[in-house]
Amino acid sequence: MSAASLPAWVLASSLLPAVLIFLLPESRRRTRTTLNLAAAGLKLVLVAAMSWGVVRNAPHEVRFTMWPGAEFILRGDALACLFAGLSALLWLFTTIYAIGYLEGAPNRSRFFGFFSLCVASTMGIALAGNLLTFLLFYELLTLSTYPLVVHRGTEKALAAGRTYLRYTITGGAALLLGIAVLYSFAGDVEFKETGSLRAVAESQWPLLRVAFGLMIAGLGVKAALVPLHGWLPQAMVAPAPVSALLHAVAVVKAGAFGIVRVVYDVYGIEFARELALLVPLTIAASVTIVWGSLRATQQTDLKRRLAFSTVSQVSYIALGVSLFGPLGTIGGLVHLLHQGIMKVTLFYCAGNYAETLGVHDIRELDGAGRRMPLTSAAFTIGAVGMIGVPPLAGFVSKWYLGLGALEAGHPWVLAVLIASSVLNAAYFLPIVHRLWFRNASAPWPDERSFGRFETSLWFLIPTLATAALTVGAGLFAGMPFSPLQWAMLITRREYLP
Amino acid sequence: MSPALWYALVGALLVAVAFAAFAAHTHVVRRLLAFNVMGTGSFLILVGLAQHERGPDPVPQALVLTGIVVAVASTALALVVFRRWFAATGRVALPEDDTP
Amino acid sequence: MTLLFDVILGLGLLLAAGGALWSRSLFRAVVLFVVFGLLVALAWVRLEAPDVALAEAAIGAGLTGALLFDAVGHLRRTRRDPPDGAA
Amino acid sequence: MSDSFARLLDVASVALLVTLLAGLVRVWRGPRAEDRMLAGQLFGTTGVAILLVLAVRTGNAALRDVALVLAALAIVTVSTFVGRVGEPPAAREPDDDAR
Amino acid sequence: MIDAATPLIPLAVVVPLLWAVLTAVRPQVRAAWLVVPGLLAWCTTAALLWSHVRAQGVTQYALGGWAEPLGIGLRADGLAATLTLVTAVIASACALHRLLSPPAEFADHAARWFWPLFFLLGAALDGVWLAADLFNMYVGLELLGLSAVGLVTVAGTTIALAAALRYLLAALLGSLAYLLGVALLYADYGTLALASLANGFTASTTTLVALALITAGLCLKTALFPLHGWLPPAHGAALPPVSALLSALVVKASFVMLLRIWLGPGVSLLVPAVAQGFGVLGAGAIAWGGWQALRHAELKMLVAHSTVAQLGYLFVAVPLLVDASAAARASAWDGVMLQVVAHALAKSAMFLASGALIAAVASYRVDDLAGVSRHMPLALFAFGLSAVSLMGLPPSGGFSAKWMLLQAALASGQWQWVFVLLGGGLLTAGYVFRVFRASFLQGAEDRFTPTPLGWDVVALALAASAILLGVMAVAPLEVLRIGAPPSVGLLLNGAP
Repeated sequence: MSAASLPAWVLASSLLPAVLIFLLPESRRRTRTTLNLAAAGLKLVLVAAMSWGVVRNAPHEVRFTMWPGAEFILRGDALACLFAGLSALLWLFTTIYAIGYLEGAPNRSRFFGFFSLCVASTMGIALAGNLLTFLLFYELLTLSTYPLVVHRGTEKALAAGRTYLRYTITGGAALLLGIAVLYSFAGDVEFKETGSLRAVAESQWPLLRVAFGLMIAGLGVKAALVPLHGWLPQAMVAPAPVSALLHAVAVVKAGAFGIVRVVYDVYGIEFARELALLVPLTIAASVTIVWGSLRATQQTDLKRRLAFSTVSQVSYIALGVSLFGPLGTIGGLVHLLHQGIMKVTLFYCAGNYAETLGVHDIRELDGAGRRMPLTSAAFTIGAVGMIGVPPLAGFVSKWYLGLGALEAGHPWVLAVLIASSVLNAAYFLPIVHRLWFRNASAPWPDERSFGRFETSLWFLIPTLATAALTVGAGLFAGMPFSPLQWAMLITRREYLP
Repeated sequence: MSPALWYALVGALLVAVAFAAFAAHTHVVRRLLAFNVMGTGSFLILVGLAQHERGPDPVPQALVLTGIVVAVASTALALVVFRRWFAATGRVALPEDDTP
Repeated sequence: MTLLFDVILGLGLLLAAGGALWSRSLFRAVVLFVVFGLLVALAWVRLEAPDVALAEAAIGAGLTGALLFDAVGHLRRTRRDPPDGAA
Repeated sequence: MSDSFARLLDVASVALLVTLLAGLVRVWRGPRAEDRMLAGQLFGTTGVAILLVLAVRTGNAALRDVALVLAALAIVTVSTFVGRVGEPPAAREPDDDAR
Repeated sequence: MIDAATPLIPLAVVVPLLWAVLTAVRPQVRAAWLVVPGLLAWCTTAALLWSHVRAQGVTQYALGGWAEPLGIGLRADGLAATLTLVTAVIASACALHRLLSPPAEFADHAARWFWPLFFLLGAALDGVWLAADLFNMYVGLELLGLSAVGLVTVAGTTIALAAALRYLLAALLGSLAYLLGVALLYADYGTLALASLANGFTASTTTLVALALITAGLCLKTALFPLHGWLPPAHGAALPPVSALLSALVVKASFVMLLRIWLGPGVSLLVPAVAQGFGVLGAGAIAWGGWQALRHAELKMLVAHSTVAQLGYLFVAVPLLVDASAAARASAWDGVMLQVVAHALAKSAMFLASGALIAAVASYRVDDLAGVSRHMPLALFAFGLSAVSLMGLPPSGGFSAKWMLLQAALASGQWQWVFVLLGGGLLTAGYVFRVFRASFLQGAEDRFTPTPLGWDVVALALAASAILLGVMAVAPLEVLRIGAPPSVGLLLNGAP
């Protein structure tokens, strides 16, 4: 394989397994497991190799013409590696988790097939080198997640699937229209650090604003910007690994990542500010952060509370991006990673409680810390990290976001951050309190025994690994290749042409 | 008025009458009759108008020959289908048209 | 004189066609249709198209007429006792 | 061909055509299927006559072939009639204008 | 550019015609032995013709060496060559589906006529694509209608018979209107060859009446809303491979004729009002077909109504083909061409997949598909892939086509069509996800009838090619531009 075609191989490393898994008979459990894990491992290696090329300033690129005037471009630039690395890492863990989770369940071929397809779409979104390629994978993600949302085949799951589709397909149409409008006068828009639309004549600026609004609206659906977030809490009926990877990471991050791409690599941050596009985005993100947190405090179902927390937390990324200034950018980008790692930990834990104890409601969690100390410890780390307690990952993000707000001259954003942190504490700490400081008042609803360990090893290993990463990302933020350093690298390139 | 034009005019009238019949009848055989008359009418127009403009002309005649063959093939097929339909249901009109 | 012939023939065509299309009796309609075909053959002769006249006589009037007779006959024989009165 | 002969042929053709159309009355009124059928046959015969007259009048030999076909056609229709339509209902034709 | 050494053009018609005769006279031979070589020969001819046109440009052929006007002129431009190839491929897929079907399904005596009619249909289609004059088009169209009606009756059910009769009456009326129009045109211009008419029509009364008749007739045959009433029952009641052929190709024949006439000699009369009128009808088709598909209880009727809606896209493109700048017109041409091909592939795949699903659950109802996703993942996957193209989601031929039409609409400032195109996609998503929703419901396990695996594979192959067309559209579009009407504003090999 030639080095330049690396992005294609990264994509293929989940696309081919997807096809193979679809073709595997349901009963070939071992083959499927091996294939899944091997592909996940291979992808991690490939993404690492790609990142090395970025550091050496030699990004990889694959392109061909789909039809006259429309190119298909995959490119491994710094931003792509950030998202691809996150997805590849969490895919590995979530695959392990899912193998344990679906032990003995029906339709595993279908599940893992679409699961791999989802990751392939996420990789495509990360690596897309122009808007059209981005759109292509963005829609593919919608299609491949639908079967996962409705996987259980219950009426409730199907209703959630319908809501999901209504939001995402309409959002996709808005995005398509936005991109089409942009293409109609700017031609094939490639992603380029510092943007590529500056040359557009001033007479077209109103159209540029329309296109921006449409694209952000389309991306905002997946990024769960209020009021476009309605699908996310409902989609929590999906199996735990799906909620974990897709609705904490892949889908919502695809939206957020798209916003990052549009602002930085299509419009260019400076140009976007000149067009006065950023302040509305800042406001929308701030509203979402507060609203999501408020709603989260009202939920008693654990996964729904986490879902609203996601609504709130993902908007930190949009917030960081829309604050004009390098510090805000660093905060937003690093949060893309940190939030993913922390939230996936929390979802794993929620899955562990549900699968081991049958607990779905927060009020049933009393005393779970004694029954499942490792899981509960991981949950505590994730929760505290989310609140933003130093030295965990969440603190790093919030620190830079706050600095960025001051630098950009939006001190009111600080108030949003503080309010959100207080609310974070208000909905996470009671859970932590219940876990450790209350005694179980009733027997667990549906307890299963997994032998020597508190729960299945398939569950425990990913949970602990991501919890460890949460700590590590904060503690070692100064080390080379840490998320923070990578975000700084990207920021340097976005601001210094 | 040349004979050719006269026959074209007759053809036009035939088409009009037949189209009215096609729309008015629901009986499949009657509609086929109407279709055939309509076809003949258009053939007359085709040849009549052309020869009115340019005198005897083999091209439209060749076209009409083809048209006659096509028309009889269509009629034959329609009758075959109709008879199977009639045998199966005892109806002579199509269900949607079969208003009481 | 030939003009007279053309006029009479044209009117005859319309008459026969009208009868074939609007006759209450289906059988009568088919007979009139055959007659119509025959008159059209004459019209083709007047239009200096003997080949078409030949085809019209053989196919338009002859074959189509026979097919229609066949179908109508079939209908009549079956109509003697219509299946569950659906006809 | 002399002028008077041509004129004679023209008159003959018109006369034949008129006879032919007069037969329409019988077809229309019936009352029995056979009456209609036979009137139709008369048409065939008259048609052949007209064609032959026209053949002479225009000197176009191809019209004789048409006449030949028309004569043959009569056989086809009669045999179909006899074979397929079968014996007619006793007195009058019913109106088969059922749906 | 007359290239007498190109017998490939007539062969594309003669080969299927030959097999129509062969299968008619030798019905006792086992179908596969006779049919498969025929399909191979047909596909080879079509592929050779396609590559010939790709290399040499527009190719003409005068049958029997007679020149116009008496001879039968055939002309292979990019559109004709591509559609000939697509016809051969889709027909082969449908034939394979049929060959793989269990024989007991076709006890009906009409089944004997399946293969002759099938090949006749193919010959008629190729005849229409390759016809160089209005009358050959008529003959092709008429044969097409007759063989299509015959094929519908092969299903043997009463519903199919009624649908076939209705289809036949509509087809006869349509082709008569067309013929009448052609007669009037001949009176005005003394020729029917499109090449000789290239100077364009004049706005005489006769011509206007003729164009109106031709358009009405062809719209009836293309089932353009509101003349679509005959289509859903016919396409819904026929056997799956027949429905696939009808929806994929047969309705396109009259559309291609419309395109050739209006964009060829008729383009000077295609004033904005007329073009916008076509667009409005197309929008009506999208809305009405989509709405009907949303509420129909039977799977095949759903798919058939989807055809009505998808045909609407072709007509929505008409205003963009004339009432716009040169670049927009070129984009619209690419879009409409790609939509024709992509819809053909996707819809045939969808009908074949639906056939497999229906056979598996032994019911026509969408609601009875519960649990089928576990039992028939491949068929459902094929259905899904074709649905992606129909919805116009990327990556697919349907998406690329929609994209190009969107670009044309935006470039010419015709925002109304932008919203029609997007709204149509949403409506399509609405009805195809009904099917997925039903199939993902948990259902009883043991009620499924096994179906041949080959059915799924054939459908999957067609659907996959509809998807691939979206990302590999360069070569097909290049060929489809060869010999495009000059009014569209394309240079022979130029970029837009």
